[in-house]
Amino acid sequence: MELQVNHVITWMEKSNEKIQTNKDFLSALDRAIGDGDHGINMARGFNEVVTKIKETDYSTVSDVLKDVSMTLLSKVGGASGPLYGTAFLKMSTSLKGREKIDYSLFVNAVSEALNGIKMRGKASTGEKTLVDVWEPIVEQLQKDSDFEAVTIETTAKNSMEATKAIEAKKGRAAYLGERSVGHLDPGSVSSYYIFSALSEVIKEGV
Amino acid sequence: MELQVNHVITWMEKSNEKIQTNKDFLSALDRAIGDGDHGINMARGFNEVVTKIKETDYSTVSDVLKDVSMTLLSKVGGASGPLYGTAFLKMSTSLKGREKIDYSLFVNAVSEALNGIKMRGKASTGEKTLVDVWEPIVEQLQKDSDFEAVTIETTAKNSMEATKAIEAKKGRAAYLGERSVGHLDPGSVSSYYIFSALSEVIKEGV
Amino acid sequence: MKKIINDPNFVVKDMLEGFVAAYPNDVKLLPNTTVVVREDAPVSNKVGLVSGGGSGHEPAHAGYVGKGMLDAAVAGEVFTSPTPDQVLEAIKAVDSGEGVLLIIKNYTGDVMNFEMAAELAEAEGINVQQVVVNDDVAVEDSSFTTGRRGIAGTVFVHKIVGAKATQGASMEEVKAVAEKVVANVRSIGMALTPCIVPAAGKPSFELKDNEMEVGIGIHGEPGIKRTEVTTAHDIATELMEKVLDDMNLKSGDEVAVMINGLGATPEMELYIVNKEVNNILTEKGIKIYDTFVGEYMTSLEMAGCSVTLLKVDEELKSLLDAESKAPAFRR
Amino acid sequence: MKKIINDPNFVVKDMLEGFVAAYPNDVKLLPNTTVVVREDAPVSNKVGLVSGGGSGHEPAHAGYVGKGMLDAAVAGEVFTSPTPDQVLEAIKAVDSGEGVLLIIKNYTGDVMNFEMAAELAEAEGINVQQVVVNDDVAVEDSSFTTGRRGIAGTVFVHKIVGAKATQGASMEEVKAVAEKVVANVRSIGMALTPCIVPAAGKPSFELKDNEMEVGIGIHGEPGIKRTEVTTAHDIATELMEKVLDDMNLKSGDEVAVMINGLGATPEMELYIVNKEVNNILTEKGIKIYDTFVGEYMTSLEMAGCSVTLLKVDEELKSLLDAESKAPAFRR
Ligand SMILES: Nc1ncnc2c1ncn2[C@@H]1O[C@H](COP(=O)(O)OP(=O)(O)O)[C@@H](O)[C@H]1O
Ligand SMILES: Nc1ncnc2c1ncn2[C@@H]1O[C@H](COP(=O)(O)OP(=O)(O)O)[C@@H](O)[C@H]1O
Ligand SMILES: [Mg+2]
Ligand SMILES: [Mg+2]
Ligand SMILES: [Mg+2]
Ligand SMILES: [Mg+2]
Repeated sequence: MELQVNHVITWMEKSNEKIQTNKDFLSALDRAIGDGDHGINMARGFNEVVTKIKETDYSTVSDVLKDVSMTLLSKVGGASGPLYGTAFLKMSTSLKGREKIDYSLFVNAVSEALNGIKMRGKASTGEKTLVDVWEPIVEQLQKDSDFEAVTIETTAKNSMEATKAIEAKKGRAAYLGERSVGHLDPGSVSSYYIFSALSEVIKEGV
Repeated sequence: MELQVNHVITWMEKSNEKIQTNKDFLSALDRAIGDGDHGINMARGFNEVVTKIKETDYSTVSDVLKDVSMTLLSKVGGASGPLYGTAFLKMSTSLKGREKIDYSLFVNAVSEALNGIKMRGKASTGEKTLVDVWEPIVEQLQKDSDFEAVTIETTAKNSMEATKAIEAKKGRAAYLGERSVGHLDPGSVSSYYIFSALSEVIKEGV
Repeated sequence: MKKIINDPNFVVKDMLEGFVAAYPNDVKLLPNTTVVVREDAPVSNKVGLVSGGGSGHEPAHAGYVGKGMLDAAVAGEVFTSPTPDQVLEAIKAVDSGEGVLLIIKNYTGDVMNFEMAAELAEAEGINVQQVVVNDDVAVEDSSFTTGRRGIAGTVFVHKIVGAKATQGASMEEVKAVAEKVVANVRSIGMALTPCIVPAAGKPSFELKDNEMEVGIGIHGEPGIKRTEVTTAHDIATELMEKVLDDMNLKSGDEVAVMINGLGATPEMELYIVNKEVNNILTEKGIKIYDTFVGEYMTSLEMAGCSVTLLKVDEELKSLLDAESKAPAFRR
Repeated sequence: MKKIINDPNFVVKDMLEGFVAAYPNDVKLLPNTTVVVREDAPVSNKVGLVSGGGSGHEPAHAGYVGKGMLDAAVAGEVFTSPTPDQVLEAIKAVDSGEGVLLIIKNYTGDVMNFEMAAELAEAEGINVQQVVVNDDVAVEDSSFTTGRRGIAGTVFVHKIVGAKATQGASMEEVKAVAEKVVANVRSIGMALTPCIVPAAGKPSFELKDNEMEVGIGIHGEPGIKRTEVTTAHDIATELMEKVLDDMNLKSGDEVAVMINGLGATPEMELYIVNKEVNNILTEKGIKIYDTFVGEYMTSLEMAGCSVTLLKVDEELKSLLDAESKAPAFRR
């Protein structure tokens, strides 16, 4: 099994669909403990991503991911823009020049993405940020030995739900302190959609 | 029958009571075709009038009326302040130095007040202003030969009610043009209270 | 009613105290009055300028007191014209012997109260002249009725007349330029939501969730019509049509533009309106000499805006550009 | 949602076009960006100053671009920090070779986006430094979390740092004075009503008819507590207590005061708050060097205000007094 250009494009399209569908939900989550724009930001960014990668011809996976990164960086803004932008940039860099991605390259790329997020956001696990989805995903990917639709979906979903119990220490929700407990982290929910989309791509056959 | 200092004081007290009771009603009328402050303005002014004349000793009716005038002028503001202020000032002037006022002096004083209102407001009958109460009152007073509680009350009431049908040509309601038709003129209603109070004073025995 | 106030009956007093506390070197409150005057009043060899009106239009009028603009502003109760005794105090405080010009917005109450004050001042030997501003094209201009209201265009009168007086012009010259501004300034407003007079405690009118009032007065007086809220483009087009219809401007003429917020409208929206107004004028070949966007003549927390055009010639341009130290109009 | 806008997705573009249309001789919009720069940028022999952030805080930040203040302001979407590519354009447009200082409000998004832009600019050989403003005492000051937000106090940073840079100071000196202002400025806000992000179409939070939120953020982030609306006196007392608790001022110290409206609050109410603040400071023997009352850092049409104190010394006083030609802060 290998990830190719068309898979990555489908991954982004599916991510976009989920984000557009749940735009208001993401904003509502952000209204509760942030500033209410996460759905708007992500929907604007991923809409541009899909437009961009559909109108471009790619020969390498890394080029697709580079455009995803640049588009998110320049269209999302807020906290999530640089974080997702950095994540996809790190993936692109670690896969530089590759047309097809085997599992170990893929795990390495996602792990680099996580490092990028943590570096950029100066956040670590347990601070109610999207790190709380990306870190468990990397750990799970490292345990598995090939693309597994189910474990990706389950891990992303569980860790996203687990953010509810966490007290925010980073990002806008941190201003709320204890009052952030009991609310899902919006960025973790959008990250869940992205991994859920990946899981579907895998299920459809990588 | 003669009007004396204590009668004028009671007249102002009764006027004030009616105005305070109907403060919100007057403002509501003014909200419909003006700026909604007529009740507030009149209530502020007459409250001060009563305070002022109660704490002062008077030997002449003209001095009471002078204080009424000055208080209204400096406390009411808006359109009604200078108009009522001028009305009472003209009465005071025409009764200068008098301790007791017989009917003909009284009619003359109210007629002077009307002239003052018309001069100050550059308004004439039928323009939906307080002239539309004061002018019929003066005409009625000139017809009667002594203080008549009933004709004063009836005339003031009828002419106040008749302002409903008039299209405003002066004051803030004039901006509305035809749309002012169907609404009572707030200033005519407050004038009605003042003449209704006068009627009660007469009834109680001048 | 949600307001950051103390006793609703003392908002004017509290506000004026807070106002002079903010600019103690520039303005002062005459003791026991609602009159704000320049610290250095009366200014010798200068015609004194007094304006004022009901409160609730902040920064009008006290915000326009200062070097280059007014010498005094008289504050009435909220939306209620000030009384003659207060106006008289202002006149006396700013007369340097050159006389005092009253700048009055055309409302029956304002006109009568200022006129009575003028009569009293004249009785004390002061030369008092007056100019009445009536820039609101939402109202039919008729000499048989009250005529047009004075709204945001009044601020241009303050600015330009202030500059003229500062140059040491005579009463005659100052009054002439005031009348010139009045003749060349036109405005119209619109509202999305009403405002609440503190002492009344309830909105002065009501608008449905999808309604706006075109031609609103700055005290919430009803306008020309009530329609569905449209886009900034359509709103600007409608307001400008009314103003331009009344002005007889030709391609090549120059105007100063004021986009005035009525109180609750975000500045973002005022700039969007300015974009549209700018486009309309540019298309017609009318040159924009200068633009003023912000809150100049408000109606408490009303949401909405007004658009003002002032046709300018060389004289008005140089007076508009002149220095002003008034807190709400620094140049 | 009642707003005077066109397409909710283009409010920022429309606003910026309307903004530069108002001040064509002073500022320009870099083509195809959301960056407003001084007409004469880059100014030679001057450290460039760039600030910015989400839109919806007008007149921040474009209103502070001009001689004596910022060289460029970068506008993000409403309440969303601008992106690195836009900030980079601003940096490149204002760098005269003396380097560029970024003035960033302390929000994760702003910090990250500006930092990425700085990295990109450094890669192009530009000396980029940054200062992060965190004046909001409503948030606990902890190095383990995001820390305090930057709110209205940022405007004092723009003013004072702008004056310093205008004097031709080096990057080191400019940055030092920026840090001095940050160290000496504290603010806190409160809201009576929420605001509505145009693209969202619904209020960012809800308050009951008798409720206010103390310590509100300028994007509607929840504050410290929600209580019944009290008087201006009690509100000012509570806000000042929080600010003073954090400042360690002694009798005889001097401060600059800013009473900032959040968008829908009538200026009348801001002056009433100023009266109360003035009384509190005077009672404590703290001298008020200067006072600024108005809308400086808003939250769309939120009703409410913030109070900012800046402790000033001789250097800060003279820089605060220096000339500014920025449209929203004329001195
Ligand atoms: N320092 C950080 N590290 C990692 N993720 C963060 C950090 N700060 C915020 N986030 C994520 O960003 C999300 C908010 O994104 P968004 O609402 O788009 O930006 P903003 O907070 O600027 O409005 C949060 O839910 C959180 O998951
Ligand atoms: N020119 C005028 N002549 C006579 N009465 C007038 C004139 N203009 C207004 N009025 C009266 O004043 C009343 C309004 O008073 P008020 O609401 O206190 O003042 P304002 O209109 O300044 O708010 C009107 O109802 C009308 O009766
Ligand atoms: Mg957000
Ligand atoms: Mg009225
Ligand atoms: Mg009134
Ligand atoms: Mg945001």
